[in-house]
Amino acid sequence: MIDHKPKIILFQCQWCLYSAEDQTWVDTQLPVNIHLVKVPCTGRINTLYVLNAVQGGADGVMISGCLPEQCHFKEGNLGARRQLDQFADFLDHIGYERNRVRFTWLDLQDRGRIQRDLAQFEADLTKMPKSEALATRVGGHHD
Amino acid sequence: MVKNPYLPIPMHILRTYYESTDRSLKTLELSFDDPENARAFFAAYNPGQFCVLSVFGKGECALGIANAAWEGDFVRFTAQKMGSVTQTLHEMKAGDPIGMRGPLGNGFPLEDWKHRNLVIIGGGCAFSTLYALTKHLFHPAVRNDYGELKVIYGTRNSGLCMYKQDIQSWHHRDDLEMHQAVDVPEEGWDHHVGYVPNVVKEVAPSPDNAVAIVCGPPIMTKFTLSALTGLGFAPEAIFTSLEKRMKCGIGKCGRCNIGPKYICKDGPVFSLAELNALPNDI
Amino acid sequence: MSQILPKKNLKQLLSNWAASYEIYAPQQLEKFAHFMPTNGSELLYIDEQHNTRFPPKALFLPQSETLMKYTRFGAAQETIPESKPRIVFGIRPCDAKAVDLLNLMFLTEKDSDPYYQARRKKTALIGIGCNIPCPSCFCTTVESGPFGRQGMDALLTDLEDIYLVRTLTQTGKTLFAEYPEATEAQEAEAKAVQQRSLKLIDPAFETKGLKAKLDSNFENALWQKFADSCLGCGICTFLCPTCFCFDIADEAQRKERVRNWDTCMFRTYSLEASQHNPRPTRRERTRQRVMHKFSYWLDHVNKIGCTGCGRCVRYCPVGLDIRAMLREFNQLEAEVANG
Amino acid sequence: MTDLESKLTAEIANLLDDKKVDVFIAFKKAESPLHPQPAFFTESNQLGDFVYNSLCQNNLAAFIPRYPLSARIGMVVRGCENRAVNHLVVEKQHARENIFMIGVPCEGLVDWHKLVNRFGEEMIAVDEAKDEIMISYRDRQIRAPRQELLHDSCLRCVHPNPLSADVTIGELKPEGDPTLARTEVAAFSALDNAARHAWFRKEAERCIRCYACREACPMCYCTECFVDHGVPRWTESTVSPAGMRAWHIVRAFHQAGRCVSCGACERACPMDIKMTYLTEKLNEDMRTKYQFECGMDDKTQPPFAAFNLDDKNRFEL
Repeated sequence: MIDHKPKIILFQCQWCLYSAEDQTWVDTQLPVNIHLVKVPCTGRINTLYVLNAVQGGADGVMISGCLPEQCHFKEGNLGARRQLDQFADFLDHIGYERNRVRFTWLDLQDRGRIQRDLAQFEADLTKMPKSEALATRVGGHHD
Repeated sequence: MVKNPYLPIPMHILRTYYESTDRSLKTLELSFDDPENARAFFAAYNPGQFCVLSVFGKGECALGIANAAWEGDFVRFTAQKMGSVTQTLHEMKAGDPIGMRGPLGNGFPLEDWKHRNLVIIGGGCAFSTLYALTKHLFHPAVRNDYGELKVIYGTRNSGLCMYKQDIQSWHHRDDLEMHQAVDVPEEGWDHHVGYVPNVVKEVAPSPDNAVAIVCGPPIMTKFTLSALTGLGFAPEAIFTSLEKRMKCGIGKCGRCNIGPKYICKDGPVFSLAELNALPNDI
Repeated sequence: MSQILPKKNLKQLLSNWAASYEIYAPQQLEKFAHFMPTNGSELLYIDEQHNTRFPPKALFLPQSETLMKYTRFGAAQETIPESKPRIVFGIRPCDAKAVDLLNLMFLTEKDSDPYYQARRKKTALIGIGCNIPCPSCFCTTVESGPFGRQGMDALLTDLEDIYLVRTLTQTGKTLFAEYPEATEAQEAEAKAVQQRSLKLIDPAFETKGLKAKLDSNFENALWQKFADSCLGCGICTFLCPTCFCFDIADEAQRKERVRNWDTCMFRTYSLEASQHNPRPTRRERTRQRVMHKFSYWLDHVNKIGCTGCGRCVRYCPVGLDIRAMLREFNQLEAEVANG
Repeated sequence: MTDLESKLTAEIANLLDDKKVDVFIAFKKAESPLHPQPAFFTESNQLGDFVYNSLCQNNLAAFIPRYPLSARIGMVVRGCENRAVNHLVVEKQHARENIFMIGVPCEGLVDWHKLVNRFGEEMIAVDEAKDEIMISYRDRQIRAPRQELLHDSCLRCVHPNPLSADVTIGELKPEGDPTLARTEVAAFSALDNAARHAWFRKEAERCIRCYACREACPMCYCTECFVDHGVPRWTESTVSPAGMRAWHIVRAFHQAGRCVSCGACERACPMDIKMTYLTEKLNEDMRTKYQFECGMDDKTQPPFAAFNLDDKNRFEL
């Protein structure tokens, strides 16, 4: 159990939130323990970004993107899905638990889902111990 | 307790300004936080030397010193936007803290050049240490020790010319002969047109009792050296300043060598005779 | 002259020292020997007749070390290492000589390196000779030997149950003050061991005139031939006990300026910000490594920058052998300079 | 010279004499008995030094990206090297028609780490018989069963035979058992997270960042590696845990779907760091998730390059 709120890095595809309210919420009202990294497409998320988050002490990484056939760039999400999913499995292989990386693929009618998913993710992470595997830069300076 | 050669001298930026119209060259003038450091610096400084500027969080980069000691208690550098450090240097403003290590290297052998005529040949942004040299020679206490002074300075276009005001005024001085050149013809340009080696051939400075100092991009240096040799300059009378990737600046980190010579410690100023004795490793 | 240290007393000796010294000695890491801290209770790994895989230069010039910590406001705080006096126990003659060579590079009159100095000044080297040298060793070729004493405070000779200790400095004498003198028979036995070992090492190449051969063959096609097989990894230089090149970098996340070992075998070593690289291919890089050791070192300090430890020979993944390379240069005719 | 070596020499000499290849990449004798040296033969009269045995540790395909596409290259290939060549062709690092492969069914490579760790550094010669390795010292000789000295990757090798060599010399070996090959990675995966992490840390901590694993790998041909990248810098430059772990994680992950399990990375490592437990996991996932095995032909794109809408059902809805 962690005694403070888990640190979550949210990689968000800038096209995946269809409702302006959701996007505004993400842009302005995210809780302080959730760090937003906005990307032009999930396909832009290099595995090094995820690793950087994990090494920086993220308790969880959430990736939100578009569903198949809805990608702004046609197939960015397909590539991302294969790579990032495999990367999460790979991190699990060396000790960073698989359920610390979560995907939400959002649909047109998924209004408000990002908030619910983040809340659920946070609740799940709170039940887990603090992420120490791979968190090599914890205690270092973070802005 | 030994002095730590890796520890930068604390400095502040006095002022900055762009040198070129395309904003690729920026000059920074730095002042010393501690006057004691300034005294030590200028006691050791000789034109032609360089410093390692240190931007914490980005790293270090070596730059030639572009001012003469008599100009005041500041140090001037001109940086071309190239890597991450110089990029940051371009973003810095007056009042920003910065670190500096130096002066490093040998500088120009001014003692050996006494009572000789000097031909100073520069190209592009490598003119900075030559600017320092020329300024140094202007000092009344120094000028009479040397003979005639010719300066040849070429840039790709007039916008890339550095220290414009000063150089403009040099055309009107009677104690030096100023030749300026651009690579391609320009409207309103009333000086030389052409590449520096060709301008050197055109000006044809006399090799009698003369020393030529060449600083510029490698390709310009290469052809200018052969042009000077063609004019009858002996290899011992031609000097050039080299640069390579450097880290420590004190001959320890090992990367800036040409054969057995470290550019940072044994250079950056070499005579053509010295260079000819070194392997081709540039 | 010499003293006797019974092997069974070694643990006790080390733990006595441990009260006032930090001790480093070869211990088993995975399946090879590695210098690690000890207080006498750990099992040492010095009886096997070869060297640690990772060179002990790292105890003086760590692979990564913090030079200074800085703040946002441009102030820097130097981080000169502070430690108890140290003993490096069980260093082999080639490595001890290498430390002595590094002194020439770092403890210079002008711009002496304070980090290296802080470590070196506080460290005593207790060496152990090699009774059975490896076939890849060539210390005798480069002015060292299996029982070379350069750089050490004391040299041990392994004689079955005892070590014969030859103290070489005042520090060495103090450290072994309480041990009895060796008998003449023991001295003779040690001498025999040393001479037997010496005979096992054949000269690997001729060093006389080698520098001139290398200098005059800077553009020789042989360099390309060697570079063809070279992978361009850093094994030969990182495991070399005398290679000292480093890189200075800022670790912005920790707000520290650090230095890391660097190697002339990497492309980035001499790559300039303008993307110009004076040593663009493996040919120039291989040449730089060999020339530095066997020519430039001589120019700088009149010493060969190699102690014949053989690590670059043993661990090169493509079997590039510096001895063979140098022999090929030696065989070149003097007059085909710059061919 | 063994029987195989003389057959190979004759074959290579023919290729070079007939000018069918510009360069033939193989091994030659080096002074150290443990490391025959990659050699680049251009004339048949250079073949006197030619050697081919179980100590030829390198994956010669690593040298292919150094040549321009038009260079006609000849190579002696084992199963893994053949697959590496195939995959390099898929990644357009060379043209298949410009590579001439002489295939040799592989008996498995003798791991120099195992030899040195067990028999010390004083060996002056290492010879091999069918099932035995003979280690000679200055004063004596020792024999050891070959099986005990084979490299781990070779012990679990599934495809020892060259798949698409232009000529094959020697008798084909039986294919390896895929289930047996997977037991190791399965056993590792069965450990709990903490144990897996502890192992990973222990291995990565020894790293000296010499990048021999990268340089030895046929698939690591990038001009600029992510660790050398200056702006932005992706990893710490130091040998701190952050830097070393990032290197091992990302190096391995960049091999996802591209690794031919040759084990050249592990054999090149001077610090005995195990690395194949990382790449084997990825290979295993590629097999189970995408039915992909790297290098089985020179056409099929690896899974990360071959995504399509068929993946639809893989998205958690």
